[in-house]
Amino acid sequence: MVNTEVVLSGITLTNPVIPASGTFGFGAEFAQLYDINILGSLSFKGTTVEERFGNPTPRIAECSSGMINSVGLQNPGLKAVCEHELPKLATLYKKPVIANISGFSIEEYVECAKAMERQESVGIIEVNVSCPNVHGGGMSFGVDAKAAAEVTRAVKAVSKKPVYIKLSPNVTDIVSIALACEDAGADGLSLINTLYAMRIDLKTKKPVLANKMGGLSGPAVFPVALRMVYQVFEAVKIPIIGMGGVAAAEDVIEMMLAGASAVQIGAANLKNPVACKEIIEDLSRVMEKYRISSLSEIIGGAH
Amino acid sequence: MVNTEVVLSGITLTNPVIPASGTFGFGAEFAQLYDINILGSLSFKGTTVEERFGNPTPRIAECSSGMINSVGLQNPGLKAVCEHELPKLATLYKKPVIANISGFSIEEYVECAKAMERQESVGIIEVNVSCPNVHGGGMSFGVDAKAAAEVTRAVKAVSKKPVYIKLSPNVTDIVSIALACEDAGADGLSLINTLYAMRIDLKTKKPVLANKMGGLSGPAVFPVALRMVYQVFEAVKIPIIGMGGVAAAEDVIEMMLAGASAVQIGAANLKNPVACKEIIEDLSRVMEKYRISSLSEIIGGAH
Amino acid sequence: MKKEIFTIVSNRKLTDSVFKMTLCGDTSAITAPGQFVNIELEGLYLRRPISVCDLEGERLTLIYKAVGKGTEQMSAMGKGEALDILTGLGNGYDTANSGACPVLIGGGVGVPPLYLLAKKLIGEGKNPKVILGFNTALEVFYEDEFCALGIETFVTTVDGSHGIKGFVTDALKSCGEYSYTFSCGPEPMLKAVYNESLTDGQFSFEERMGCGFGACMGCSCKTKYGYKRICKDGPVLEKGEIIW
Amino acid sequence: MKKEIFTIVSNRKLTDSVFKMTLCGDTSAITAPGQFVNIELEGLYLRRPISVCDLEGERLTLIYKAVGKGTEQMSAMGKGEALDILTGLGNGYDTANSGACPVLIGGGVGVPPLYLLAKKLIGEGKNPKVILGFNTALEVFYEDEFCALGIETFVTTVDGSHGIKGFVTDALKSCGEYSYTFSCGPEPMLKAVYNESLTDGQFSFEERMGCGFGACMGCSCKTKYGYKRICKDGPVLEKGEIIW
Ligand SMILES: Cc1cc2nc3c(=O)[nH]c(=O)nc-3n(C[C@H](O)[C@H](O)[C@H](O)COP(=O)(O)OP(=O)(O)OC[C@H]3O[C@@H](n4cnc5c(N)ncnc54)[C@H](O)[C@@H]3O)c2cc1C
Ligand SMILES: Cc1cc2nc3c(=O)[nH]c(=O)nc-3n(C[C@H](O)[C@H](O)[C@H](O)COP(=O)(O)OP(=O)(O)OC[C@H]3O[C@@H](n4cnc5c(N)ncnc54)[C@H](O)[C@@H]3O)c2cc1C
Ligand SMILES: Cc1cc2nc3c(=O)[nH]c(=O)nc-3n(C[C@H](O)[C@H](O)[C@H](O)COP(=O)(O)O)c2cc1C
Ligand SMILES: Cc1cc2nc3c(=O)[nH]c(=O)nc-3n(C[C@H](O)[C@H](O)[C@H](O)COP(=O)(O)O)c2cc1C
Ligand code: FES
Ligand code: FES
Repeated sequence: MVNTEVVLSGITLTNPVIPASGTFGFGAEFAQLYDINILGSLSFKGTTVEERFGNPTPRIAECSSGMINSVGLQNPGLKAVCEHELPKLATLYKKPVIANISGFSIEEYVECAKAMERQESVGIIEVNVSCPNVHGGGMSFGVDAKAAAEVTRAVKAVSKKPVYIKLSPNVTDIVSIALACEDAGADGLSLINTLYAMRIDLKTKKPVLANKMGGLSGPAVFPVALRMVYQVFEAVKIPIIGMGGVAAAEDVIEMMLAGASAVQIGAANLKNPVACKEIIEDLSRVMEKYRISSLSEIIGGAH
Repeated sequence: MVNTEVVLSGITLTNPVIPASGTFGFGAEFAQLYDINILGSLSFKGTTVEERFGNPTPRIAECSSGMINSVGLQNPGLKAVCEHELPKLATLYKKPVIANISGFSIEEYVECAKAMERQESVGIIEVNVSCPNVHGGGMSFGVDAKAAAEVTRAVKAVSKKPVYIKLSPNVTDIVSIALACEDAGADGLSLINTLYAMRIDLKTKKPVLANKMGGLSGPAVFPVALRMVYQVFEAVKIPIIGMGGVAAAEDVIEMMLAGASAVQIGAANLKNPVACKEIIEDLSRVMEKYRISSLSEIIGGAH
Repeated sequence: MKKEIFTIVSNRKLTDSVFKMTLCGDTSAITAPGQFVNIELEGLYLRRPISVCDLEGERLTLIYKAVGKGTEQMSAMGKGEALDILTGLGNGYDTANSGACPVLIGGGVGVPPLYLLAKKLIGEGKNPKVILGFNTALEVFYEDEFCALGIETFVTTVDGSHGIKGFVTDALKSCGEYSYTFSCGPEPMLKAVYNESLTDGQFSFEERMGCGFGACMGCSCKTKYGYKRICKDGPVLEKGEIIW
Repeated sequence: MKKEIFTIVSNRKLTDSVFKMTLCGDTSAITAPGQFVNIELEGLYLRRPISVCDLEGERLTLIYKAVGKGTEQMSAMGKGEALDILTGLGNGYDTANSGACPVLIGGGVGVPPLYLLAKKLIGEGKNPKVILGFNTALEVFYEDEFCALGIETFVTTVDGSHGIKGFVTDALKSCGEYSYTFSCGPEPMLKAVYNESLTDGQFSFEERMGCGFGACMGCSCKTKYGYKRICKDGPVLEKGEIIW
């Protein structure tokens, strides 16, 4: 018998497999196909203070081994999430969830964090710092160590729950940003968000996405994500949730060897709605194949 | 009849297809399979002042839709390239070639540029700024606008031939680096070099590459490369050679619509040694399909 | 929604670029005409959404136009090959308010879902008629199949090479009375039907999809009653909620 | 080098994880034993290098061990399927200086290229013998085939379950006189043969490859006479140039 348990900031997960924010909605669609209580945890759709439609459509483009999305954080807003979505989710999923929050100013992050702090079902607050900073010239919070640290400090000030900062990969030096977040009090880090990318439609000769550019995810980004997890693991002491292109149990193990304490699955859920289930079911076979008896023991094992 | 001609800094290419540096050696292996004179041009293996073995092996890792290399600029050194490789290449290929040069200090870049300046067969000098700057703390020249501009200025000072700076994609803001190079006198830009990435071997539980990390290329990086070409095209006035994951005639056209005046083909040559030939032969069919009569007219057409 | 493996029973050309594929598998999740399936194809990252054209027991019929990598790959497949398909996606058409003589309006590859819809309406004792719009005679398909259902079938071609010359809306004006419209086709056609039809109706939309089952918000659109996902809350929208 | 499409004639198990595939196609670029081919496989970015085991006209035989994605995919392929293959890669063994009675030493899936080499040496009127090393009896393959060539064949297993108990170097000590060694196998085996053999010889190496035909410098190694590419200047190196 292999042991798939891992611990994130004191919260024990039966396995490290967590659907990534924005690719699992609030779980309902997947609960139709399998009992989602098998999941280690679940990171729900990125929530902002106000309801958002997001970017104009088309907002999906296909790539080799991946896809680009420019959804732009469509969500029903903080109030509706807390009043409607989380109670519904609580009927489907009984374990602590990960609250993915976003904002365009420090105040918005703080407001979301405060509300999530009050939600019993929320185990971890995951702060997506990939949004443009409207008070800081439109550059994403996540590409600037100072801005990322500022968000971290502000959210930590209002949260007793563990706060994980979700980092953008579109940076020269991910380690410096990770360190800035750790110094500012982050309890953990999630990485990576999507890689900034685009496609052009040969028929129309214009960008496929109405928004022109969007975020690439899927197996294409896995080697970049793995590298960043590996680099950040060497620099920080706080736990890392690794993600980016994970699509099989083997990938989960590779991510953990690089330094991830748990792993999120994003685009794979869209391509195959039972991806997380299949990965979880396959984990013990793959662990045995590679003679791993306990997953938590391999974290960072490649260093 | 479609027109596939494009012009780079006054040099007319019969078509925009150019094998990328490091994936075509000095042409000999490919000349066994087809007449390489069909190529628009040819960027030869990155040359440094001293002979280099490069990094320890293994230095290749496979990924979904791509590969990582950590070759580390193996080359016979400037003298041998000029005395042996280029004369041999001149017997196989009659058009102007692109001299890809690298260095670990400004002086090394300058020495390479001076030597290439004297080579009759060299049409363009392509300056790879992805090497670590040994006098500047080991950070790559290419991730710092100031360092990239400094290299550009120094190389321009000794070159009458057009100088193209080859940019690294591992940066927060490719546009600022492109602009710094343009301001410093670059005649053109080549982008992208490889994305920093890694893989771990589940059997050994250690990095696949002896060097741990390396550069990802192949179709996986195409949407990132396309985005960068698109962004840089909006900012600069000098021509762009686009590359990163191009593997088919359709991709050449997509790159040109994004803003590339010509296109380099890298990893595709390794997977399929007749890739460039097939792409060139397919170009006119694809142009007709998408009603393009002249390639040079579509450059930046998606903007 | 179900995720099932289907086996190709047949796959043949209807026109130069339109193909009809019959598959065998578990169709139990398909509950309404106008729903669609989402097909996984070798080497392509995203699934391809195709409307259910017909359904009989385990037999599923799809009609698709080869327009790109995915549909071209489908067109090259043969009997016995297997496909991984998500079935029972989308809301489909609701026939409750159709009245006695609804008109079904399809343009190009918007025609297929109307076939199962017509069968359902006939089964409900209604008297539907159908307008099929194409560019030219060579592109026409499924005219005979609709006729064989015993319903009045109008075909329009833009160049007049077959049937009525003009657009589906030209036929709509001359097809006699109708109680309701059900339409599917390119957006300009839907908009024309929306503007020129005299009754209430339902319209089926297309959008680029990430998942096809409501998880990614890739396919959202704004309606008068809030944001809807084309893949889950659609693809069929009521006339009264559409914002163009 | 040539890039050719080959058709699988047969593909069958030799041991639990070792398979023998026979293909038909243009083999004209293959000029020496010890050369290899590089095989494109569906969905995998890099080709897979496999040594030429045997060659007769258009017939090419490969023996491979299923150790990962690519070789597992190969093991599931059947008669009639096509493969895109680069042939005639690498230098191969040079038999010019082998003397009258060379010994061929193979370990595991290092055994296959020795088969064509043995045939060539026999054809040259030489009297080769062969040592095949495996871990255990269940892993042994091609013993009969080498015997059928009429040459002295020693098999070693680490656990002694078949043939001589021990390593190939144990057999080398007891196999009688030899004029030269040709070896292929895992690096520790090559090193042991290098250290314990009494004659000159040639050694075939493996390395992770980008291209397999000399273009990328992915597979370089240092030798006493400069840098060499395993794929092009190798995979066979002379004893005198090897640096461990
Ligand atoms: C609900 C729904 C039902 C459909 N029913 C049918 C049908 O019954 N018959 C039929 O022929 N076609 C139908 N389509 C359109 C069909 O999905 C596209 O033609 C197909 O996805 C094109 O794929 P491709 O790989 O051939 O083209 P490519 O252009 O190579 O595809 C590239 C990407 O764009 C997407 N895409 C391209 N065109 C469309 C489109 N029109 N709608 C949505 N996504 C698109 C593809 O899915 C893919 O992700 C339907 C679309 C939707 C949304
Ligand atoms: C010149 C040469 C000749 C060979 N001849 C044979 C032979 O006759 N029979 C045989 O069974 N094997 C042979 N091999 C080894 C064979 O190439 C590998 O077992 C095979 O590439 C593994 O691929 P995979 O997808 O199954 O494994 P994976 O581990 O999934 O492969 C991942 C990547 O690593 C590479 N790789 C893995 N193992 C090796 C290896 N040992 N050498 C080089 N690259 C590797 C793969 O090519 C691929 O790029 C030879 C290798 C070389 C270099
Ligand atoms: C359609 C889509 C929507 C996403 N929405 C969010 C989001 O709301 N918040 C967030 O932090 N990340 C979001 N992401 C990023 C994913 O959570 C994940 O970081 C990324 O996709 C990389 O993982 P993958 O390659 O497994 O998809 C989204 C990704 C996709 C594909
Ligand atoms: C094996 C290998 C070696 C390379 N060597 C060089 C080099 O010497 N100089 C350089 O500027 N780029 C080098 N590159 C980068 C390519 O020229 C190209 O920028 C990159 O691979 C992206 O293109 P692709 O996706 O088509 O491969 C190398 C790439 C590969 C795969
Ligand atoms: S395509 Fe994912 S929600 Fe509609
Ligand atoms: S593998 Fe490319 S040079 Fe050897």
